[in-house]
Amino acid sequence: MIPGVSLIEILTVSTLMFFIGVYGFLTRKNLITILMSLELMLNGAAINFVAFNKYLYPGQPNGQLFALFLIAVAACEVALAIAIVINLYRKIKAVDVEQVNTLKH
Amino acid sequence: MNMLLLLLIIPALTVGGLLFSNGKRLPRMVAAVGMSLQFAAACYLVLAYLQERAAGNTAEMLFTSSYEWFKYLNIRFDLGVDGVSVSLILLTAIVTLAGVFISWRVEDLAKEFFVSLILLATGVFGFFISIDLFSMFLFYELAVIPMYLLIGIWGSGPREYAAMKLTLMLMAGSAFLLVGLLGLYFYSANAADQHTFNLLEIARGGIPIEAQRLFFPLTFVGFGVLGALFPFHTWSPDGHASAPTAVSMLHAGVLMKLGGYGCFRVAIFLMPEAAAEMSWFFIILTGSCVIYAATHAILQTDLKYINAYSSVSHCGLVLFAILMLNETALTGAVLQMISHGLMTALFFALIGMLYERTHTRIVQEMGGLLKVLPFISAVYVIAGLASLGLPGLSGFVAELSIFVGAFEHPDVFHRVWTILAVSAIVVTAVYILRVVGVMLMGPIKEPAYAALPGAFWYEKTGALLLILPIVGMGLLPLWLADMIQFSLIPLLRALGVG
Amino acid sequence: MEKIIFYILSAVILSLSLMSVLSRKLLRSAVYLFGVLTAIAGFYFLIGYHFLGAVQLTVYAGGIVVLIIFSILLTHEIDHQMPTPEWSRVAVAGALCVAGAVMFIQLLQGSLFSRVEVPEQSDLNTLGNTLLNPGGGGYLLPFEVVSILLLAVMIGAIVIAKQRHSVDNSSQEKQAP
Amino acid sequence: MKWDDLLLMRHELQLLAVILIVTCAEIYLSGRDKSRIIPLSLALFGIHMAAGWLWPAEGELFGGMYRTNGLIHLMKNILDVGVLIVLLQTGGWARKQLVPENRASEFFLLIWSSLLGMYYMVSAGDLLMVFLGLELSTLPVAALAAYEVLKMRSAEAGIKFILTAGLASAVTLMGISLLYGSTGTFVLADLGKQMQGNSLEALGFLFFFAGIAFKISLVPFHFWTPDVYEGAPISVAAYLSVISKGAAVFILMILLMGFAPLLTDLWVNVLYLLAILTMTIGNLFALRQRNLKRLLAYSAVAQAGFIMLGFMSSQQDGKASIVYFMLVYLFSNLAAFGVVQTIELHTGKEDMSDYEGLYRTNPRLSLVMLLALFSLAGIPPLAGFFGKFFLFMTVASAGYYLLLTIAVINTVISLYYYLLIVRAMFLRKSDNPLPLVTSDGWMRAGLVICVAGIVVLGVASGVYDAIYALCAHL
Repeated sequence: MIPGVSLIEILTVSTLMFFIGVYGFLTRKNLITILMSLELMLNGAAINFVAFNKYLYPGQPNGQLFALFLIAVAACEVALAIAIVINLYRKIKAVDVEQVNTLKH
Repeated sequence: MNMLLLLLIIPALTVGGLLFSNGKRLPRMVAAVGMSLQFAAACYLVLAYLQERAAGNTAEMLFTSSYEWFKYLNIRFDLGVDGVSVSLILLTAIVTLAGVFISWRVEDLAKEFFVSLILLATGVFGFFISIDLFSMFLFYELAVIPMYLLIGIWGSGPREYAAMKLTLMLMAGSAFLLVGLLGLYFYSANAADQHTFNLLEIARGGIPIEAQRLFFPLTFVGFGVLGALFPFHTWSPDGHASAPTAVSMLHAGVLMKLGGYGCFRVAIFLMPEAAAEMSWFFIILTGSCVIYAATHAILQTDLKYINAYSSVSHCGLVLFAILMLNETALTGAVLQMISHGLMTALFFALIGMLYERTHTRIVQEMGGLLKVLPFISAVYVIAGLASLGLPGLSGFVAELSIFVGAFEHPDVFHRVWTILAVSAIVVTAVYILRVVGVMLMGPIKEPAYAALPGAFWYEKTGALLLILPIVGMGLLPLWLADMIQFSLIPLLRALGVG
Repeated sequence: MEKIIFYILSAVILSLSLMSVLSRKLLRSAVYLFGVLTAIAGFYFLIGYHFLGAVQLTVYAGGIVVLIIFSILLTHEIDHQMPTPEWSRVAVAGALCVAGAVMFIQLLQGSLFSRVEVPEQSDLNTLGNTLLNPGGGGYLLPFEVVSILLLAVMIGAIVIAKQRHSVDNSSQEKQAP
Repeated sequence: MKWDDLLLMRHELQLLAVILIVTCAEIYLSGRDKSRIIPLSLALFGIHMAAGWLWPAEGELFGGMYRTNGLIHLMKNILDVGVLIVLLQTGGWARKQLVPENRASEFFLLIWSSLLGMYYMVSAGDLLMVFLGLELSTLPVAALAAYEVLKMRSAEAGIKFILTAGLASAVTLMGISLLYGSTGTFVLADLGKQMQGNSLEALGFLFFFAGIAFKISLVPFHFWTPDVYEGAPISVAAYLSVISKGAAVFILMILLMGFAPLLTDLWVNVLYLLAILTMTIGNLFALRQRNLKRLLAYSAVAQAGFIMLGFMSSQQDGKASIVYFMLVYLFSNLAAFGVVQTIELHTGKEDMSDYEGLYRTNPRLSLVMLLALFSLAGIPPLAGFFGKFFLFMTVASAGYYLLLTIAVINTVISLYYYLLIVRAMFLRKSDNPLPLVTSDGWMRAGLVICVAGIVVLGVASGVYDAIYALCAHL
């Protein structure tokens, strides 16, 4: 517990961060920036786990461990996504959504 | 083993045999043999049925047996027949066999043609022998879907459009039907307090009236689409006009009867109260159908369209009669189904034969055919006379019973509609006689017609198969009517008029 | 004191994430993201989860962001300027996110959170024991699953990224498991 | 840990063994013998699949992290059958395309690790395991979608898939964090007990559900489906449309029907709406498609809507209808994908117009396709009819007759576009039809299994009855 800081304040920060990430995901065109927006969303969720763990259920380190696993999974995701992006770049020399939209709707 | 299963096994074996018969001639032989056997089985069934009744068996359904299928949902395969289904099975066997003979000359993908045709027939047989809603529905859909390929591959004219329209409309009908059937299932309860699909058990347990009000229209319209219920009949003229001959025969002659049969076996029998309440609305629909289709038939110049509209009109009459909810009219309805089945199949067969020779179906382009094609023309005249209800032929008995039955209702509403429907008969006479006059009488229009070949043996066989029962029914209607009337007793009891 | 640090961290987190999402320069965006992740690590330290904070710093800030910057450098010129997104898109996304955030926060404020009063267990010992305990409340199985996940992703990344032109060439480059 | 405990985790351990053996084989086989990887992998996986049906057991491991019972066993076996068919259908492509590039074994390894993730997911006793299983089942597939590295649109499919997957997992995590905040536990069994049904839990579950809905491709979370299906290698699209969707449906079923009864009122309404949206929108979009892969993608979306109908009742019949439909759908859809794949592999054609007159040159393939499409449309006596019928029965048993009506209308719409393909194959004649395509033995085996499934599964009622009995306890 951080003296003087209530749970709801932390949750507000994490929620705002999550939705900033959503905004980025929706408006960005560059694949790498979309990926970065995803990271913001994931971190928002991670803060939630930690805050709940610390403030409400300190008996077990559950939330903390979940955040740890989350970080590992996020690393996997980014690594794979970047491999694909670089492969894509080798094909078309661009990483923007528009240029990556040859599949017709 | 139940005798009725034979009616499914023979077509199944025939289809199996067809799959292994290649070439142009072998498939038709296999199909003919198979369907002859089926015809024999149907005749035997009629005899066995009559014997059983003569021996004093008064059960609602004879030859019943029940096979467990999905045990947890209490879905069973229940078989059984009464007089109505027996006569319709015989009709189906006759028309199918005639259809095989009429399609003797199909050479493009002959194997596939006969497979689809017999699959269709299998669906119809299965429908008539089942007495539970699940297998009825299953066979109903099984009968509809081969139509798509039959019309689409071997049809003529705008065949793709007609096939798609027909299939989708019939499937939409069956979709509504499905809702109705599931509703019946979940409001039913048998002796062991389970939900059931069995017709007799549902009838015994009864369906609450609120549920009836909801599901009667769904079920009636669902079956009615196949029975050319106005305004859902529009698939019929296009479909019949584009279909190959044998398919038109089977479809108009047999498949459309599924609609009428389903309406009274399921919709009316299981939900009599709602039927009595709502019949007025459907009487208006079917009555208008009779008149509308008959007047449309006059306007047509294409033989197939004339006959298709005439079919719609006659099938409308069947539904009209069923909705009268009394014994005479119902008997008439069943007689009309059989009579129309034979007659319309015969018509389509003859139209097919004429088309093969003259390469036209427009009435005005033909003329004087009686002189060059005596057999075909003579049969055409007989079919026409049966169609307009000449005494001594099948149509007369059927239509007379319907109108007498309909007139039994004392109120103005029923009587007005009956008179309107009777007037359609006059219209029928107009178009039939006009066609006969223009097409068969008079001078020969085209010199080329003089050299047309007469009917081949297989065509004669097909036509005779259909014409003999027409004459037979006209001369001896009583045993058939008796058989039907006796089977209507449970239904009438449910309606409270027996 | 902690309160002030928390507010500073929050301000840093929020402003940098916003800038990271809005910036038109790709590389700057990544640097802002780095700032956000570091600030979050700071927050973990503040709350007393030192191990998690360290992991956040090394894996996230040190690993992932480096990977991202690496890929940016590989695929873009340094001063690459991204076009601004269209108005309609910004408006719709903005409205959606603001509405979502407001609803979310209101819901959170309205919820009654009841604290379970038990002694806190967050030292490294408990953490390690829980992580590798095969019995009740232990996280051994997830640990194994994550290791499989890492392996699978590694295979995937290598297969996609490795160059191949002909058979002979690739059999020498072969390095998958 | 005792021997019996190992038996409980049999599926996972077997699959790990298969993975290890193939990895070793990959190391020891030299360049020229690499093509032997394919028969080896298929044989090993076949054995694994067959062994999976033996000794169903029930129990928990790792302090409740891992649980299994008869139904979960069955789910894994269904997934196994599907993967086996997918792999059989991949055989020819792998030999032709992957072996020369020396990437065949990795393809198998990735599919298997994804399958392993699904095993863990359906066996999960804890939200962490659900999440990890979800990720493990998704991420390798992203690599698979981008597998045809030389094709632009494959890379495109890969990136689209991994970005949507990332979004889905972020949303899922947010949901899980809220559930944790409200209940203080990740253990599924406790979760159900701790829930109070407040709005926070509802929101958390909604977010969590959204993450899974991505995988099932429910509208409005379906937008990635057609692009990824079109761009990815066909067998991967088939895998996505059947296996990955199936696993997600199973876990949703376990969570909703097994653990979270308090949420019932909420999720029934949500699923009601989503089912309608998914069926209708999937079908309407499918009507416009002329590329068969895209058409099948939208058809898969629509089918997902039908699956949702089974969730209308959490009684035994609802569960049984879902599991049964998944099994039936697996055979039907894989048959359709198999035919499309065969033709694409040999001729490179995948448009509906290319299929005109196919029956005249390729009668067998056309018949398989006909059966598959009719089964998807729900025409008796094929298995698809029974699958749909039982789903409809579930809806009717819960009394949702309006939903039922919408659903049956949707079957008619779907029939229309399936018939368009039939029209192209059977009704049309083409001046230059596709030449006779001879599929390889693997593909043929795969298609034969599919056809057998389509024809037999429905009429043979024992299958459904067995599933129904297993659904008694979740």
